[in-house]
Amino acid sequence: MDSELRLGVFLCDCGNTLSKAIDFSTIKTDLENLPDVTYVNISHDLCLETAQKAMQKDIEDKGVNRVVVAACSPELYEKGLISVIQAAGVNPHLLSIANIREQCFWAHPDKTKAAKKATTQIKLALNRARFLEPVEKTRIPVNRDVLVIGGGIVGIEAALELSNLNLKTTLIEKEAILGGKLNQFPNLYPLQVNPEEMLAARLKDITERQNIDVLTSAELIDVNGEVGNFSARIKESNEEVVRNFGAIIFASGYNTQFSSQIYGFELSNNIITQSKLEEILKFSSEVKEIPKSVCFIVDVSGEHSRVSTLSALRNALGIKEKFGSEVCILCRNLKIDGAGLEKLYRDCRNNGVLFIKFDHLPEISKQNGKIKIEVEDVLVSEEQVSISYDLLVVEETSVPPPDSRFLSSALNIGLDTQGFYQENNIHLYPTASNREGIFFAGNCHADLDLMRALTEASNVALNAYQLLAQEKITVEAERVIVDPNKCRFCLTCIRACPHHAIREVEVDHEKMAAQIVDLACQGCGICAVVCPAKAIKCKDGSDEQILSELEPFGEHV
Amino acid sequence: MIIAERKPLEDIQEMITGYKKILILGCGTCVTICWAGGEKEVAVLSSQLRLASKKNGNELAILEDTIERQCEKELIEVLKDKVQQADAVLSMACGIGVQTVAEIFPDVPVYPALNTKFMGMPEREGVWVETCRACGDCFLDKTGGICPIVRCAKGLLNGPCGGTNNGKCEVDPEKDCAWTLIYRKLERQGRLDVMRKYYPPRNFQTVIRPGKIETLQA
Amino acid sequence: MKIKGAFSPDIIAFCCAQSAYQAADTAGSMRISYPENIRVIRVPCVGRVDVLHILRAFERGADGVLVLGCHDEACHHLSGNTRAKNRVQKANTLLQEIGIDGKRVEMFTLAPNQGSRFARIANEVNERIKELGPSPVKSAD
Amino acid sequence: MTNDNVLVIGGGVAGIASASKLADNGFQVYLVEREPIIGGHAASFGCKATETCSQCSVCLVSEKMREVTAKPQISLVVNSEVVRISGSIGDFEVDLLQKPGVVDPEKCIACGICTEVCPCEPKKGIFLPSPEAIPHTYILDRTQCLRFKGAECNVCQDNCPVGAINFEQKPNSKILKVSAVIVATGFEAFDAREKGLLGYGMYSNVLTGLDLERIINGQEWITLPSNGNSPRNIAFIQCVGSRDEYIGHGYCSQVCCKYAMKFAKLLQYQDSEAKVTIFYIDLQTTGKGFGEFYEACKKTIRFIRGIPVEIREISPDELEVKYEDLAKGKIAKENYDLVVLSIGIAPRKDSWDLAKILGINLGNYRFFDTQDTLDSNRTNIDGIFLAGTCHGPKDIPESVAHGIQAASKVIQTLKARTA
Repeated sequence: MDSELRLGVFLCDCGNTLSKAIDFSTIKTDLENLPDVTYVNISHDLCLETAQKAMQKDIEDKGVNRVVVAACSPELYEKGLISVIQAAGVNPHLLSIANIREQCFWAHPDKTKAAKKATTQIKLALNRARFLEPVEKTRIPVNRDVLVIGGGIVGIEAALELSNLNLKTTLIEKEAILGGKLNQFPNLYPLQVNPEEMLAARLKDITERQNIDVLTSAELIDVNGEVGNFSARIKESNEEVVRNFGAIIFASGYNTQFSSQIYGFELSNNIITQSKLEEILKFSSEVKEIPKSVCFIVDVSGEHSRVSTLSALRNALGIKEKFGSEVCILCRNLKIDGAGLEKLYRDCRNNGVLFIKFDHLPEISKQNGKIKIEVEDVLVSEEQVSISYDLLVVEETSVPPPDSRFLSSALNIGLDTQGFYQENNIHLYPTASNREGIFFAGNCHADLDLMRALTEASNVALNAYQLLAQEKITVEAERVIVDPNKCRFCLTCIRACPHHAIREVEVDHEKMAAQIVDLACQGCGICAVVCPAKAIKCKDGSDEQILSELEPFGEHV
Repeated sequence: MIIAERKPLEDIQEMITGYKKILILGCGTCVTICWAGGEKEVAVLSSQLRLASKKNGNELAILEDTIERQCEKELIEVLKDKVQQADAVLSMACGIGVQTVAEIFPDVPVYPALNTKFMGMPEREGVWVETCRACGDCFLDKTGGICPIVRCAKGLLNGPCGGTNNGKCEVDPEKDCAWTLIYRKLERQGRLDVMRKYYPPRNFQTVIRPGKIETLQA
Repeated sequence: MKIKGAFSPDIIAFCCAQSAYQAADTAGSMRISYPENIRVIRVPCVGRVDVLHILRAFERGADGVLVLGCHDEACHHLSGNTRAKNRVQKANTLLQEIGIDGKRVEMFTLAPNQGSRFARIANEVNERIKELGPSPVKSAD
Repeated sequence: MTNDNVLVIGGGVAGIASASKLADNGFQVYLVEREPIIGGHAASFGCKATETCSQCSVCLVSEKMREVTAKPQISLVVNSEVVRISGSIGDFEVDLLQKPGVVDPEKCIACGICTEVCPCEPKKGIFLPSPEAIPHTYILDRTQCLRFKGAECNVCQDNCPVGAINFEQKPNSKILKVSAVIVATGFEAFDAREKGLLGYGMYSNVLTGLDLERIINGQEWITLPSNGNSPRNIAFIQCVGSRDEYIGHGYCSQVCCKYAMKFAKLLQYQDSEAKVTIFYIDLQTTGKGFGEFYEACKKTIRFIRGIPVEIREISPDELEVKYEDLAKGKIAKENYDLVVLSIGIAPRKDSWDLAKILGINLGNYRFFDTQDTLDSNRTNIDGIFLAGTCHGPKDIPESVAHGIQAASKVIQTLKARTA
C-alpha cells in the first residue's frame, strides 16, 4: 500500500450558494497547511461533467492517493465521483465525502453555525480519509448450474426460462411425475386454459431441451457451501447423489390439509374437501350419482388465503358447467384481489351460484342424509337462513411443504410466522431469501394465484441468470475480513450473520477459523461488532474510521 | 470450557482505587468465547474506567493487552516490560489466569475483573449453562451421559426424588429434572437396568485440595 | 474550559446509510431545520454500531448519542436494528454503572423519506440533553 | 440487425425495475418519462410505519430510483413522449417529442438559487418537486410562473449559476433505434369527483388515499385540512371507483384495502384515542403477513359492511355519512371529522392514444391487453412488452416484479433471435 498519504480535497460551493455562509478560501488555506494534504481545489459544480474531468486530471497530476470531497449528499453523487477517481487510478474505496449541503447549509438557517459545522465536517472527512483502505476486485469462478426444487408449474416455468437464458438447470420433483397442482386442478378459471394441455405443452418443451435435467421422486437432503458453489445432496429413489450448483430456486409449492378441530366434524361421503371435489370434476364422466345441490364453505380455516377462495369459485363454476347442480358459497370476505377474479365471481353469479356472507360460523348438522346449514345472512339483516344440501365442500388450509422446517434449519434460510419460506420483512425483494444465491418463487413462500406465480418464476430466472451470466463473478475481495490469528473460532459470527455468509475454514492445516465468503457478504458489519476477539475488520466503516469522526470535539464556542 | 462473568463495576473500581496506571489484561481463550474477558470486553471495561475516572476527576492511565492464554507461564513472562510500567494488573481471565499472572509477577498486585462461574457449554447465542463440576470421579457412564451432580438441584445419585412432576424439577419448575432425562435416555438405549443398582454417596474425602496430576515425561 | 452562554450539547448520531442518513438528507432538502450540534456519522447498517463506539463517543466529550436505523422488520440485514436496540440498552446499563444518565443514549427508527421525523427527533433529543446538562465526563476536566 | 438498445416508456416503479435489470444484463436502455422526474405515483407516497414497518414498500421506490442514476447504461429522457414508432422487433425506430422543460436536468445542480429569487407568491414558480427527486433537478411550474402569465420575468434564468434555465428552449424531437419496447406507463388514480354525492373536491375534510399519501410524504403526522388538528374520528370508504361495472371498472384494484388499513393503524398510532371505521364490501386481507396485520386491526378498528352513498358537510370540521345499516336494515347517519375515499387504480385516460401509436390492443376495462392469457407481458406486436399497472392493478412490489418479468422476457426474446 502506498506508504505516504497524499490527500486531495475537492470543495464544491454548489454554484456559489454555499459560499454565502461558508468562506471557502479560508478553509482552503487552513487545509493546505495540514501535513498530508497535497492539493485543495474549489469548484462550483462538481456533479457536472466538466468539473469532474478537471478533478480527474488534478488527481492524476498531483499524485493524490486519498480523495476527500466536500459537497452535497453522497446518496446522490457518490457513484459518479467513484467512477471519476477510479478513472484517475485511485481505488474506489479511498473516497470520503463531507455532506456540507443537505446536512449542513440547508439544514441550519443560522449561517455562522452552519459555517462552523461545515469546517468540522470537512475535518471529519479528512480524519476518515486517513483510515480508508483500498479494496481490490477479484474474479471468482462460479458453477453456472441452477437447482430448481419443485416440479410444479412454477418450477417448470423457471426451468424453461433459465434454459432460454442458456443456463443448465436441474429440476427435482418429490412425486413421480411433474406438474404438481396442474395434475389436480380440473380447470384454471379465470383463465380459459385447460390445465392438461398447458402441462403437456410444457413437458414436451422440457424434454426437447438439452440443458434441463429432470429428476423425479427426488428430494433435497442438505446443501453446503455458498452462492457460486453450493453442493447439494439429493436423494433420488433412495440413493444419494451430490451435485454442485451456483444458485438454488425453491418452487416447492404448498400442500392442503383439512383440520377437523376447526370445523368440529369429520369428513364423510357428503362432506368432502376441495381437492376431493377436484378429483370428481376431473374424472366427471365416471361419477355415478351426481350431487343435485352443493354448498361450499370458505373463510373458516384459511380466512386470509387467496388460494382457498379461488379454488371455491373455480370449482363452483366447474360444477355448474359439468353437472348444472344448485350451488351456494358461504364466505366472510371474498378474496378477489387478482387479475380476472372479480369477473370469475360475476360469472359464478350469472350462472346462478348463490353467495351468502356470514360473520358468525354457520351451524352444520346432518339430517336424513342431507347437510343442514343454519347461517345468519349478513346482507339480509342477519336473518336466520336454514338451507340443506346434498354435498358440503369444506375449505382446506394451505400448509407449507413438509420438509420446509427441516430444510430451513439445514440451509439457514428463514421461515415466516406460518412456516412458509422467507421471513416477513423481505417484502422489499419478494423473491429473495436472506442468503445470496437462494431464491423463492410461487406458493412455497407466498399465497399467489397462477399469474403472480408465473411472474415470480421469471423473476427468479432472471435473478439467477444475472448472478451466473459469466463464468466468473467480479466481486470486491476482503471488504470484510477475519484475522485468522485472532479468531478463536467461537462461532459467534457464523451464528450472528443474517446472510449466512461466514464459513468455517482450516488455517495452515491445524487451526480452525471463520472466513467471510465475499460473494455472499452484504457488508452490514454485524459480525465485526459481535466478535469477542475483535478479529473481524470492515474496510468500509472500520472501527478506526468511525472513531476518527469523533475526534475534534470541545472546540465549540 | 470455563465460563466467567464480569464483576459489577463498583467492585472493580474499589479494587483499583489509588492506582495511577493499570494494565488490563484480556485472555484469548475460554473467556473470549463466553464474551467475558476477550479483547472486546477489555476495551469496553477500559472505556468505562476511563469515563469514570474522568467523571470523578481522578487521574488513571490504562494499558490494554490481550494474550492467547493466561494459564501458560511462558506466554505471561513475555509481558514483563508492560507489567513493570503498571502499578497494578486487572486480569480479565478466569481465576487460573489471575493466579498465574500473580505468581509470575509477585511484586505487582493482580486483581480479578471476572467471577469464574462454572464449566459449561453454550445453550444458544449468549446463553451458557453449567454441565460439569469436575467432581473428580465421573459418574456419566451410569447416567447415559447426563450429570446428575450438576443438573439435578439436589445432586442425587439415585434419583429422581419425589418432587419431580412430569419431567420438571420441584426446586425450579423451569428446569428439567435430570433424572427424568436420564431415565428416558437409558430407556431409549435399552439400558434401564443400570438404574436398578444402588450407588453409595460420593466419598468427597478423596479429593485433596488442590488437585494435582502427575504424568511421566514420556 | 468554561462554556459561556446557552449550553448546546454535542450529540453524535450514528445513522444507517439505508434509512436515517437519507432521512437527514430529506430534512435538509425540505429545508426543515434541526440543531446543528448534532453530528451525523454514516454507518453501513445500524447493526454496525458497537457499544464501544457509544462509550468512546462519551470519552471524546459527547453529551448524548443517537442511534438511528430502519423501522422494525424493515432492516435490509434482518437483525441489524434489533441488535442495535439491545446494544443501546447495554450501553444504558454500562453508563448507569458509571453514574452517567442512561437516557443520554437513545435509539429511534426511521424510513429514508421521513425528513420531518428526523428533524422532530433531533429537536426533541436536543432539548432532552439540554435539560440533562453537559456530560459529567466533560465538565469535570 | 438487432442492436442492444431497449426503450422503456414510463419512469414509474415498473419502468425503473425493467430498465435497471436490462442495464445489469448488458443492454443500453432509453428510459422515457413524460414528467420532469421519474418515480411515478409511488414516488409521492409516504412511509406508514408505526412501531414496526407496515410493509408498504414506499422506501423501495427511492432505492430503485437511485439505481437508475448509478447505472451509466440507462439514459434518462424526461419531459418526453413517444409520437411515432415504426419497424419491427430488433429494428424499431421510435420518434420522441421532448417538451421544453425550461430547466435542463443535465445541467441543474439543484443549488436552490432560482427558488430564492423567484418572485411568485404564495407558491414559487420553480422548485425541487420532491426531496428525493431523480433526476435531482428543479422544475418550472407553468401554471405559477409569472412569465407564462404575460410578465417579463427572467429572474431565475439570470441567477442560475450553471445556465440550466432557458425560457427559449424549443421542443425537440429525437429518433431512437431500439430492438424492443417495454410499455410501463402506469395508471391513473380514479377521480373521486365522479362520485359527486361523496363530496370530494367540495368538502375540505373529504380526502382520497392519494391525498393522504401526499400529506404523509410531506409531514410526519396526518392533520385535518380544515383546522390542522390530528383527526379523532375517521371513516374509510372502500371500493371508490373499483368493482363498479357502471363506470366500467368491474375489477378489484387490489391495493385499497391494504393502504386503508395501514393508514388506519397509523392514525391510531398517531393518536391513541382516534376512532377509525372502515366501510367495505369484501376485505382483501391476502398477502404475506397481512393476515396478522388484519387480525391486529380487528381489535381496534370498526369494520362495517356496505358502502355509504352520501356525505354531507355539517361544518368544515364535521361530516355526516349516510349508509345502510345492514344489521338493522335501515338507513343510518354517522358524523366523522375526516372521511377518506379509498380510490382505486384506473387505466390512463390517454392509454387509447398510446395504443394507437404503438398498435397494441386495449383489453377489457381499457388496460393494455396481452396476446396470450398465460403471458402477462407480450402484446399483439412482437417486441412490445407490458410492465406494471398499465396492464392491470398491482401494488408496488408486484409492479416491480412485473417490470423484472418484462425485462426477462425481452432478454430471452432477443437472445433467441441472435442465437
